[in-house]
Amino acid sequence: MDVALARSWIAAIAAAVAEQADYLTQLDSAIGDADHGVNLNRGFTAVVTALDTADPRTVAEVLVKTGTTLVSKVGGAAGPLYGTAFRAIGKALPADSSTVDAAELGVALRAGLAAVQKLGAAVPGDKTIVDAYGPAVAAFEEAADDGLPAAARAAAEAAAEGMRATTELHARKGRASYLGPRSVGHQDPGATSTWLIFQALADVAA
Amino acid sequence: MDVALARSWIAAIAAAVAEQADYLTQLDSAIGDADHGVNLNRGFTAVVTALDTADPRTVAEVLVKTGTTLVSKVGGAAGPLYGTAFRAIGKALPADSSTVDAAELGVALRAGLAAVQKLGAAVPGDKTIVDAYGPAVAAFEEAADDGLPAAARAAAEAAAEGMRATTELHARKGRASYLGPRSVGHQDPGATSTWLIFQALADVAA
Amino acid sequence: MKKFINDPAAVVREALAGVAAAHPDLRVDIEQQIVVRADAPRAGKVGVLSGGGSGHEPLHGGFVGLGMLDAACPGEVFTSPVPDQILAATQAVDGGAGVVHIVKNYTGDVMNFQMAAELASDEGIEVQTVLVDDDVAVEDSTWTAGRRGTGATLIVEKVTGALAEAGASAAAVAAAGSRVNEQSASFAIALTACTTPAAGKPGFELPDDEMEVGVGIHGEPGRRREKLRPAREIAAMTVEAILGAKPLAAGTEAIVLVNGLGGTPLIELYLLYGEVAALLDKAGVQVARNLVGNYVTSLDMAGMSVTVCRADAEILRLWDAPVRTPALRWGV
Amino acid sequence: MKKFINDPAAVVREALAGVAAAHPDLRVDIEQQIVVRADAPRAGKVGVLSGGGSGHEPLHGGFVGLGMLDAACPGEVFTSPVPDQILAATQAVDGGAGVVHIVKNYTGDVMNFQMAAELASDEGIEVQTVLVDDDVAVEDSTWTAGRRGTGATLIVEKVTGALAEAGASAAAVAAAGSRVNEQSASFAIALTACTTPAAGKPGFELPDDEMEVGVGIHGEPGRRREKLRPAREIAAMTVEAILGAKPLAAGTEAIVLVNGLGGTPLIELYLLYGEVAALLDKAGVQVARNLVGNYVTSLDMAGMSVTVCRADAEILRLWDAPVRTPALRWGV
Ligand SMILES: Nc1ncnc2c1ncn2[C@@H]1O[C@H](COP(=O)(O)OP(=O)(O)O)[C@@H](O)[C@H]1O
Ligand SMILES: Nc1ncnc2c1ncn2[C@@H]1O[C@H](COP(=O)(O)OP(=O)(O)O)[C@@H](O)[C@H]1O
Ligand SMILES: [Mg+2]
Ligand SMILES: [Mg+2]
Ligand SMILES: [Mg+2]
Ligand SMILES: [Mg+2]
Repeated sequence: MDVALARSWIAAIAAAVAEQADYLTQLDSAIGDADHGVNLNRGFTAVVTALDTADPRTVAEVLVKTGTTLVSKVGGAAGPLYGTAFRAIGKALPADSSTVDAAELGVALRAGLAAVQKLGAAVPGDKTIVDAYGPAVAAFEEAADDGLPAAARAAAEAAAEGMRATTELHARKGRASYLGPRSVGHQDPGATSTWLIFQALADVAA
Repeated sequence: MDVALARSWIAAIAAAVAEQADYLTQLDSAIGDADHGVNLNRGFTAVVTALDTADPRTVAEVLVKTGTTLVSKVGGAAGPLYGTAFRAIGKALPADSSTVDAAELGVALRAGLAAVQKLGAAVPGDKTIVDAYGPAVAAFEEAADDGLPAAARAAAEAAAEGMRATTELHARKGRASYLGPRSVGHQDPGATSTWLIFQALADVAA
Repeated sequence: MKKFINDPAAVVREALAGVAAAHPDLRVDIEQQIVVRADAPRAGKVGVLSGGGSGHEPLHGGFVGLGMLDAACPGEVFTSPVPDQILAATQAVDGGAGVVHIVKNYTGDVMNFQMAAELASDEGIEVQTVLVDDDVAVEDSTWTAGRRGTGATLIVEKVTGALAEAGASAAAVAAAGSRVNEQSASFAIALTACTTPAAGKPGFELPDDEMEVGVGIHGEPGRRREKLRPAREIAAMTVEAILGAKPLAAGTEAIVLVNGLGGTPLIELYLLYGEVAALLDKAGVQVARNLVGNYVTSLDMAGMSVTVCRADAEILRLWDAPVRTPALRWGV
Repeated sequence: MKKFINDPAAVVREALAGVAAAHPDLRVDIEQQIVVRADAPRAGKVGVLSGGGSGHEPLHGGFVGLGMLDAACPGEVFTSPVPDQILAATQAVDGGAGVVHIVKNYTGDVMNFQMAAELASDEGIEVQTVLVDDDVAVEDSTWTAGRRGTGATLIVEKVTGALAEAGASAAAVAAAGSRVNEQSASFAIALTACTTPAAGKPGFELPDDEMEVGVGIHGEPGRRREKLRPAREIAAMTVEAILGAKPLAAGTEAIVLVNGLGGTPLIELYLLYGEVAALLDKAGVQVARNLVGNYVTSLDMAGMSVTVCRADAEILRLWDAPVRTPALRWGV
């Protein structure tokens, strides 16, 4: 992955989030407060502008800038979580090389997951971002030797599966947890946006 | 009409108003504030109790008591208007005779109408109580020579016709007037309750 | 019907029981349905009272207290109080200097208050009446019962209450109230109908993309129905109607009320206030004081009204005077 | 969606413009989305600020002023503010004596405020955080994100604001806030869902004869759905839940808030207050102070919450201290 591909990834996320904003918001309406799509859309729109202005020189810079912008534009739970994730991913990458390979990205994605879990204290099965992100990173790592396109495809598929599996889960973190057992039967909005992020990576890496 | 018949009349009004309270309120909902049936029902319920307590000795007393009670229990436009009407009817009757004939009642009903118009300043065609009351009194007077049952029946029929004719009128008095031309097409609640009053008279006099 | 009530017929009395429990500094007579200041009557002080149907809370009971009303007599929902009730309130606040009745211009209110004034006069109490008819949606013509009394009632009550507190005569208090009324204009727009407890369903059905323009505060439909428009255009319609009916010379000071009809949240009222203030500014009107909130309501109706009152130094001074009531309080 | 708005994405900023126009005595930075007291920062005075998603008005912006908050930072509708915004507000109220953040316990709020506190600390500002989690509908277990912060926030803001005004240290102010929170319990019931401008339709559909029990203030469904019941039984459910979670010994004094969620008219809230007061009285609780109205809302949701705060002499003294804000004012 070079800077151009990293920026394509972010642009693809922004496009997917814009397109799916209503869908994400409706998912959040069922078990949350109906703002997830709007929030991410506001955030990634700002990220695209910020990247245009900053014109980062390394993949690491692209991702740190993405994270920083998300933190300062999104708010809610998703802002700090995704913002911290992208910052951690960027910071885990080689600071000065203009390209990174699949293995390096795998390590960085794992660091992003760790940051999300450190901040939000969610474990697998809590019906959160982690339920899509966790399987996605594992699949990415496993397929890293086959190169970025294959690893990204595997990660997107695993994220999708994790996302779908959240439907049957009883939420223990985030707003959905307030619903108790009534959270069961609804797909988690955060897990859904996580899938969009990995699907965007698969699309641009293909 | 003797005291017993006068009290039957009031009891019949109370029964009719109770039965039609929802209907009157729905009519008032369309062009007013949805309280006409509730108001009159509260009022006539109180009148029945008040008459039981007061045990009036003359027809005049029955009707004055009815009016006084309506004034102090109904509120809104209908309370003062019907209250004043019944008081004026009672006061126009011979004060000491225990029965009144149709001609005397006709004169008294006319006095009631005058009191309503004096207080409310409505003229025929304004889409109010007057549009049922006016024709009813005229018909009553015309048939008074045929005795109370016939006069009351004629009055009830005329009231019904006047009531129905209010549908096409553009209100100029009361809350319905605020709607302007939109008041057209709805039957006036007050004219409707006036019809109930004359119909009750026809029923008990028959 | 979805309401926090027990029995539709008992709503007013049970709400009054809540007022009594919440405000031990008011005297609430639940039987008579009157709310009275604890220190009333005060010898030599003009009593100021108002009343009308319930369903407009905090109007009027929420404005009873120091510097505003001495008493309120709430009728049943949307039903003006009865003469006995008004008389009882009048007697309760008569300190020998006369009593001012603030009456919103509705047929029922006018007749019941008039009867009560006659009864009071029979008992030797001098009653002065201030008729409030600020709603410019209703053209004052032979085709209507006259303009309705709406948002300006609050300003009339504040100003007359302050003047009475300061020891003015009944005639002076009433004159100030009438002046506020003459200098005020209001206009309202609703997005939904309200539901009275007695009727149990909304007074009218309004499609999702329509609004009622020129509504009153009794749940009746407005003067006309229009397509729903952005807040900016709604504010413009409202301000135009108001300034059209009662033009204000550039530089004039005003008290402005952006009022919710009961079901409209504050965030929307503030957004509207921003639009209204910008429009008035453009028209050269100086907003000297403002109030944003649900003050003169129509049960759960989603809607808003704007009231603009031309204010001179005396009105502003009386507006600023201390007031201590459940719904309006400052300076004390 | 029927709202007085222009553009769903601009609601918060446009409402802030209205706040700025209505309250010239507050400093409103529309770009940064912060509302600050005109006299902030005051050297040596602890700054008290709060924030959270918008849609709960008058919370928090309506509580900025003398004796209460020094600043509020409203996020987008139901979205906690971002760290930069919170930092800007923190800097704006830092008079060198530290700043207290009042944070309602939601994942997003907690994380964003924590990040802001770290940024502030990097700049040498001491931040103390009071976490409000009074909603006893959510059992505090491993199955939830913890209890939500709801109605008690108002009481925490009032008490901490008064203490800071009196010159207390940041630690003392925060401790008092935490004590109020620990001594408070709230429970809410909704009759309708609210509609966020962004979603454009109600969060859930509730049949005409059902209510959501144990709702929060973000439009989410409650803990369970039940058949609609009379106000008396609803009040009883609420009071039982509150006293069940935080029992009060007979004779205990309390501050009680009967709060509307935005779409419930005052007449219903007073009726409910009457029921709640009677139940508390029966339970031996002495209601020392009360507040009835729409204070901590959820846009246009028809619903209500009850908050009971065990109050000692210090809390009552701070509650009674002068306050001058758009939505709460007394003693000044
Ligand atoms: N502690 C947590 N750890 C990981 N993800 C979380 C956590 N809490 C919430 N989330 C995710 O955040 C999503 C909601 O994000 P969003 O709607 O933007 O924020 P908010 O809940 O503040 O409105 C949830 O669907 C869930 O996936
Ligand atoms: N000035 C008037 N003269 C005669 N009847 C009137 C007048 N104003 C109103 N009414 C009658 O009163 C009826 C409404 O009564 P009601 O609903 O009880 O009072 P309110 O209008 O105060 O709610 C109207 O339908 C009309 O017939
Ligand atoms: Mg959300
Ligand atoms: Mg009516
Ligand atoms: Mg009425
Ligand atoms: Mg949110």
